Amino acid sequence: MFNFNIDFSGEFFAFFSLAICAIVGAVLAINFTKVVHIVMSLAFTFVALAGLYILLNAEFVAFVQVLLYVGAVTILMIFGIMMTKHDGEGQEPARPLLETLAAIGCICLFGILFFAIRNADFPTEVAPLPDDNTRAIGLELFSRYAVPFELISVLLTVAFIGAVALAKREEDPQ
Amino acid sequence: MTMLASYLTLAAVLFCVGLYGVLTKRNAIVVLLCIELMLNAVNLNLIAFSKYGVTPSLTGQIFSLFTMTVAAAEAAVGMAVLIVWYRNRATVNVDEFDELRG
Amino acid sequence: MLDNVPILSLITFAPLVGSLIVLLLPGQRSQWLRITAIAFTVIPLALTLWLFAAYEPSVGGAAYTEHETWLTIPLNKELLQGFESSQLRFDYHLTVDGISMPLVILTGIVSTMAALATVHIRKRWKTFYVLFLLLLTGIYGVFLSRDLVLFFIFFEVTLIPMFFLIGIWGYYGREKAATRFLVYNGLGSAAMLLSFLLLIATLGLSATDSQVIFSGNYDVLLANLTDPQAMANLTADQAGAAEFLLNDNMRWGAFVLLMIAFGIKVPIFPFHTWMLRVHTEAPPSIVMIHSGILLKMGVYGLIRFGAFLFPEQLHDWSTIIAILGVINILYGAIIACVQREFKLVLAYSSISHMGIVLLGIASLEEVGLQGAIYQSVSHGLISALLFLIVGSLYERTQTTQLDELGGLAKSMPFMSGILLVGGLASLGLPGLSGFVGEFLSFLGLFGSMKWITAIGVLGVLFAAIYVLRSILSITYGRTPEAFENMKDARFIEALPMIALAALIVLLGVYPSILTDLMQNGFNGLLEQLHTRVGG
Amino acid sequence: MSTSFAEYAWLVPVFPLAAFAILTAMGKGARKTGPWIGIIGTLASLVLSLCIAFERMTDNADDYSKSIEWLQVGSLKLSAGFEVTNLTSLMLVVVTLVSFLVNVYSQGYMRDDDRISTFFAYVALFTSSMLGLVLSDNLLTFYIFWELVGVCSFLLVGFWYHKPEAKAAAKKAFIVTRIGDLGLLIALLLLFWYMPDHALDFTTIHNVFSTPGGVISVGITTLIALLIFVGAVGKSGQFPLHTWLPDAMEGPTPISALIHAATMVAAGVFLVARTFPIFEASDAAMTTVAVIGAFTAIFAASIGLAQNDIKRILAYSTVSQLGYMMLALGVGSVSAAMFHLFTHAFFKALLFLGAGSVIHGAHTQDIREMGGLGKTMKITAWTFGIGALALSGIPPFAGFWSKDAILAAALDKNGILFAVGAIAAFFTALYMARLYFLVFAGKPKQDGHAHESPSVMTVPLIVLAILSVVAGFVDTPFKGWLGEWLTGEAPEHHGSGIVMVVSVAVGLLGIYIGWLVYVKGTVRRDAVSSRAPALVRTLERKYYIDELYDLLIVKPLRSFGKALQAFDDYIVDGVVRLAGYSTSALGRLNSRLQSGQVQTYALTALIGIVILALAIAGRRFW
Amino acid sequence: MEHLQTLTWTDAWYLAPEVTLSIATIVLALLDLVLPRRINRDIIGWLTLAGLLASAVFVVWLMFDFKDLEGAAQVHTLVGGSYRIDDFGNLLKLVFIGASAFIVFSSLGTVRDEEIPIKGEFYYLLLPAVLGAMVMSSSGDLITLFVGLELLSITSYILVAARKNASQSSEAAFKYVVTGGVASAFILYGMSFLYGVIGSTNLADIMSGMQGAMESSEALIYVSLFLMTAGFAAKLALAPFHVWASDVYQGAPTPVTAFLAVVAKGAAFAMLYRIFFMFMTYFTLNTDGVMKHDVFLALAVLSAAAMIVGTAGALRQRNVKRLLALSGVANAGILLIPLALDLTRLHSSVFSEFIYYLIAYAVMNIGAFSVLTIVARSAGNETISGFAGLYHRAPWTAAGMTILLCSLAGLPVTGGFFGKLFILFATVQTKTYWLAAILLVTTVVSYAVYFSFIRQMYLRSGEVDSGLRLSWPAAVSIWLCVAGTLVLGFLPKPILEWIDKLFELPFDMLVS
Repeated sequence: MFNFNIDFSGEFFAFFSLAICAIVGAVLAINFTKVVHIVMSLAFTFVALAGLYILLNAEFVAFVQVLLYVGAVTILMIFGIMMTKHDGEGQEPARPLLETLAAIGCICLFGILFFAIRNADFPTEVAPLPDDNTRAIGLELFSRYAVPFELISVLLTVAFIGAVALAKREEDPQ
Repeated sequence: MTMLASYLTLAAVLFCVGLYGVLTKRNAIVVLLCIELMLNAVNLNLIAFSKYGVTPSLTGQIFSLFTMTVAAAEAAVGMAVLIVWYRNRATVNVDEFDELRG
Repeated sequence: MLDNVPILSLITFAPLVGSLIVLLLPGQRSQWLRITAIAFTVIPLALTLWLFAAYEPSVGGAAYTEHETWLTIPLNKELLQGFESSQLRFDYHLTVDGISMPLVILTGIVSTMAALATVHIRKRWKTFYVLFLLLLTGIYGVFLSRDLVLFFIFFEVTLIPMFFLIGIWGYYGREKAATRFLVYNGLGSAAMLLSFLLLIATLGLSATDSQVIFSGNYDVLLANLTDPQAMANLTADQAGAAEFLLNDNMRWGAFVLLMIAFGIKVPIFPFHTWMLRVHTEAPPSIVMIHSGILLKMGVYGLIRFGAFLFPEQLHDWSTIIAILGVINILYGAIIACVQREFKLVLAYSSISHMGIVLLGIASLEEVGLQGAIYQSVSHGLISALLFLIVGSLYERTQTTQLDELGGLAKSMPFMSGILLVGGLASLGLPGLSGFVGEFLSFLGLFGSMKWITAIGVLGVLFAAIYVLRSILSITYGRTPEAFENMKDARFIEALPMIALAALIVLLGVYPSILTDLMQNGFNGLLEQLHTRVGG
Repeated sequence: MSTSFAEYAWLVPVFPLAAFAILTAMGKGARKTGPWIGIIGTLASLVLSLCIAFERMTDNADDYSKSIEWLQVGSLKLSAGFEVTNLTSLMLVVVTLVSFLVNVYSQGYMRDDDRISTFFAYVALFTSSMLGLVLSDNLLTFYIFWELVGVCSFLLVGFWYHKPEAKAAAKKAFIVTRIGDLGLLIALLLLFWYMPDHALDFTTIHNVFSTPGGVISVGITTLIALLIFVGAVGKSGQFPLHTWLPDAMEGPTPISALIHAATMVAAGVFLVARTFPIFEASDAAMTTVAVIGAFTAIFAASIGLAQNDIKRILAYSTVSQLGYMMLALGVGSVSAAMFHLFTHAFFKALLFLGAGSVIHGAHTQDIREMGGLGKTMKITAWTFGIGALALSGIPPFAGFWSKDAILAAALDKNGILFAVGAIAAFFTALYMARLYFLVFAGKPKQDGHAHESPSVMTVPLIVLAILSVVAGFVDTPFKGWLGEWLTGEAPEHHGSGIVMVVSVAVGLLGIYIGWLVYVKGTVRRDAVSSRAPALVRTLERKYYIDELYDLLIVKPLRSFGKALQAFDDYIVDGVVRLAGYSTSALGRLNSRLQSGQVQTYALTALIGIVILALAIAGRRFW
Repeated sequence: MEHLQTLTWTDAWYLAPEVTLSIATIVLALLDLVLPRRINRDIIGWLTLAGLLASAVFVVWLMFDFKDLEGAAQVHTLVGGSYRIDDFGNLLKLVFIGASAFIVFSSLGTVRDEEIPIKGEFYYLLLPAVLGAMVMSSSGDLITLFVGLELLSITSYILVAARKNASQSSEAAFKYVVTGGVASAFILYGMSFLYGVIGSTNLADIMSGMQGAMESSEALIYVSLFLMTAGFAAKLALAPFHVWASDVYQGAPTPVTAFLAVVAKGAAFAMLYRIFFMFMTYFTLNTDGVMKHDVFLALAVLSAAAMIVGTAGALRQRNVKRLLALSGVANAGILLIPLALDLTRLHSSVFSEFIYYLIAYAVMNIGAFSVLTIVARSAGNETISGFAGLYHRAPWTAAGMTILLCSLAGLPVTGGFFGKLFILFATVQTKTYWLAAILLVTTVVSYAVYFSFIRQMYLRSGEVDSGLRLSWPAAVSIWLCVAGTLVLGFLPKPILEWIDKLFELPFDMLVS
């Protein structure tokens, strides 16, 4: 079943290098112990993913990815790190049972996924996507996906209000 | 192996790595980040399908945009919660979240 | 005379009304509460006796039926083929016939006596009487209702008041006993419900042109059972008709579930341990109800649903049931012989006596079945009487340990005498009611299973042993000093004792008073059995 | 005669029942009037019984029976009724007469007892039940009264409830006889299902079993007969169920006379006589009855030799005499059995009442503590002597004739049975002589407290003594009519001279030896006990039967009960508890899982879904 | 671009309930900012209630509006099916709004400033949460469903953390964030595969494209279903995905716990039914293959596990909120049963079984939580012993609680009883006897759980002797819940007939 019938095209080469980056970033993140390192390596993965999106003709999404993840989420996390103390850093207590079981679970899950992916029978020809990626997305968003779009605005508002409400310090009642 | 399968496999790898991170990392912030990684894997899936799927469409990309937004909101709220907790307990280690148990 | 009076509903719900009235009375006036409660146990008793007087066995229960549609619940309409919709129908259906009649009367009598015996209750009268009356509604409902779901609901209704009555007014281990009671009986009810629903979904089927109706009405079930062809015709032209029908496996499943459900209530070995605790922990007046009536709900269920709905299965299993009966008899009796606590003696003796009932049921002969009912009624009266006395004794002596008691005949000759009467009735002395039930049950089974019956008869010997051993060690022997100056029964205590003892004698001397009631009760069953099993 | 007394026979048990009802209703208030109510009740019965009996003797009337439907179940009918035959009318007279005399006697004997009215109530109830038993026309009714007399016996044995011995004896009496009752009950069930039309009345039983090659197979017949006999064994104190009867002497002495000598214990004999056709239809059953009867006769008599309690000696004598009756039945002579029953009722009642009088006077029951009472208690001594002679079978007293009839019947059947009977007769004479000489002869051993009983007690003694003398003449080998009257067959008296000679000889020999030992002192009293102490001890301890039963039956049963109790507690209930515990263990496991570690939670979930997917989907792909 | 449908003003009418809630959220947020601190934030609570009721009025109005139209036009779909106004959604919306309204109402007057410093937010943030729940019950598109789910989830995270000064609250919230996030990721991952093999996120398209997808990549559909199952199981707290629930329920403020137990769970069910019922119907109508049975079986196993674990866990639990969480686990298992059963000719009343029990569950749970709030306050802790002697202190409240507990235990004659009865009847009709047996046995074991309260209330005497202070809204809502429970028990007929009349399986549930 492991018949990797790989067509070494240019796209594949690009994919392969970006994929390596993404995986390396992710795996490093898992192995690092210092939080900042972890954040940075994950940011690296996010960027690699943005590259993959471009490969997949999703330029707008790639742009948003960089903006949102590298720009917003990572920064948010770094703020978080700065606001909290990390005394115990670098000395993760060994939880061998948890880690072993987690590894087994994840590997099994991956096995199942991989098996299903290998078994799937995908069409080979690829229909072209609209050229003007951004515009097409915009049109769809405001027509067919208008309801979720509106909802997501509510969601963001709520998240914003909520985050503020939670994070702000209450003044002393007196 | 088609390109699609490669993308999907990559996404699966990232998803599982993210999951492993969620399960094992001690620092709460890292746990939140690993969730983001899982969501990113999903996004990769969606975008790959959007190009190579049965009926290629922009839907996948749009879906991933929603996902990202949601993920960001979730990260923000998660962070806020974490900060509140940190104020009370002065730690961000997940294994010290054990006041509620039994 | 009774044609236009919904007498069955009156009987069933009079206690409920009483319960509500008690709820509205001021809680400090214990006397008012007691009188009201007793009044509302007497009302159904009076109605029952009226019913008894007007009952004609030849008509069966047909004269006293109340039947209304209670609930119709729309089920499916989309995927049915050939019908537009289906619905689930539960009826409000009360009927009394020769089989339930004796038990209804028993309920009336024992509940009244138990209400009189509540003088021992020393706290929270109001709650007590509210629950007590609620319990009675459940019991009457069980014996009268002829819709499976209605029956189940009444059956469950008895559980909750019992939980409280044991749990609040019981002795030391009351909470555990109450919970054990609830869960154990709950499991029985669960098995019953599953079986009932299985029956409703298959046997309860009837149809109009456009609608399939799943009914819980006992009559519908019985009709479908006796005439399976009609049901087959009903579903013959429908695709997947087999889905509707009750196949053999389902039949057995439903039957076994019913056996378990009612077996727990009866209780059949090895499902009996819960009732030991109830016997020892519950307050005496409640044990009177429990041992006197509630156990009989199991017997009633076994006959009404086990024997009448599944005569073939029961016939196939009759040897097993008979063996279980014998196990009950001997197991209960032998253990009763070595108990040191009087209430446990009585508890195990109940197990033993219920074994005799099983023998009667296993016979599938009219004699045996009537014997089973007779034995139920008789045991109801006897155990009510014995626990009544236990209550009065405990109130005075503060113990029911056989080793600590003794010589009470000296200070309490009356109660000792009545206790002896009850004990003798319990060991099956002719001339008292216990004998008739035992004899008829043995007689019924002996025709088909001689050896098993003969072994079962041994129980009579052990009964003599445990009854005499325990009663003599209470009443005979030297009187401990502490008991020398105790007062005999007060009038209020003596009244129910005398009444119960008199009834026990009456039933022992003149059994026709009950058997005539049951005369036509089993015709249908036996006919069915003979046509289907072939003899 | 348009109506006969027999039609009113049902009234015979009703009188005492009414007396019982009145006495119960009056409660403790009837100390004075109570005895009279009892006496009047039994007197009425006695009168009516006598009328019935005389009517039957003179008219030779047909049996009269009448029954009502007691209970109908479907097509099966159970009836209750009464039947007057010669046999029953004889029994009616015996029962009512003894009962009446005992009532009279008790008025004196029980005078000082607090619960005298209760006593009379019980006696009345007993009399009523016993009469009901006698009158029953079918086996079910018979069984009902059979049990009732058992209960009355139990009540009266345990009358002095505060005495632990009385309590134990009452319990034993009831339970041991119940073993027999079980046999009867099963026999009843068997009969019900095997008899044509489920008939249980004695007439039909008689007809069915008398028909040769009848409808019921020999095996079943034997089984039924033996089961009935088990009932009789229990009630009549035959070996091996005899142990209760001597213990039952804990009851008041009049009760011993009435129930445990004259009437109730004879019910077993009466039962066998009543259902005799069943036994006749089975040789095995007959042999069993004869053997058990003979064995009991000699066995009990031998025990009687070594007892010291006056009432116990009489009790063993009763057992022994009942054995004679059974022997008679077993060898096929109903008339002899009933004749002995008849005479025995009088002289044994006499002996017991006499013993009661002795106890009343001497305040002890141990014969070794008595002596010389003959001087102070003349009437008692004389009447007791008559009774003893009757029992010993000395002519012309009643016992001689009836015992003679039995021995003759036995010899006719089997020499061994006869020999056993004769030896038993010797033992009987010996222990009676011992008893009589120790109690009435010799020097007084007490400080002259003994005094004669009041006339209310002695009059019954005299009446009974007269009866003990004359009763035997109703059926002598020379001129007898009782046998024919009872059985309706011509008397076949095998009364050979040998039997008479032997029986008189052993009787006299016994008395003579007794005289030698206990009066003359020629033979030392410990002559036997010093040479064979084991034998004597065995006799004193009644062959260790009680101990044996305790060891073989009671103890194992108790241990078995305890074991079952443990089984119930730890296995049956244990499974229930285990179910409860395992459910809560699952709950605890869940609590352990909720460790507070969110990552463990997620891990649990992950493992859960992986397992679910592998398990369910895996079925398809692998 | 000819296919582009856009949102019109007419469509906005149909969105009136949702729009109302959105506007109310914004307005109240602004109001909360503007209002001076000294003004009691209860006013926000009342206004929240008003917003909810207004929304409910619109829902009802829409339902009746449809009734005027004949036949199939009962369903209105917006912009190509991404949003659907049908009776499935409407009925569930009513349940969600009603439940939330009860929760808000009963917490008015019992929520204290020192406990929840962000009281204003606490009230009005319930509105977007309900909005999310409504969206989940009412959309025909995976994206919309997902956004609704996240709207509900994220709002819930905030609400759980509302007791800012209590570390328990934020701990619970963090646990909820982590499990909720992972669950969302799983659901999303499953959705992505579904999208991939069919090419659309629209449920109707998915239904029609299933045939082809099944042929080409059955395994992926499998994986997708299992990933979604896992995600939903975690959201619903089905065993063994339930472990978070106890912690979160315990840490959250009690009204929020009630909200999570009822509305969040109900909404997750709504979404699960929306997606999975489609599969079920598809499998039933088009295949008789293994996959159908596998999916049914997986759900049935989850349901059984939930019932067993929930009940057994609750048996040992002394903390009432944790106990109710575990009871919620068991009840989630029960609510899943209708879906897990075969869809056969005899059994297609999946929805009425589900919603009837959901209503009963909502009513009894909210009632129980309301009582708990008061009792816990008076006792000072949330353990079961706080109920000790309640009968002596507040007999009526104890009586009400008893009825609620009977309903939870499934004893007649209560809503819980009939709810379980119908579900049980369905299991019997489809001959899934093992599941019926588990349902029954766990129900009986749960007697022990719920009667342990009753034991405390009636059989023990408590340490506190003073009466119970009951704010009138709490009292009213408790008694409304009790009344509701009894009405559901005594009059199931009109309710079920109404549901039956409204609900048409092909239109309201199957997306076409």
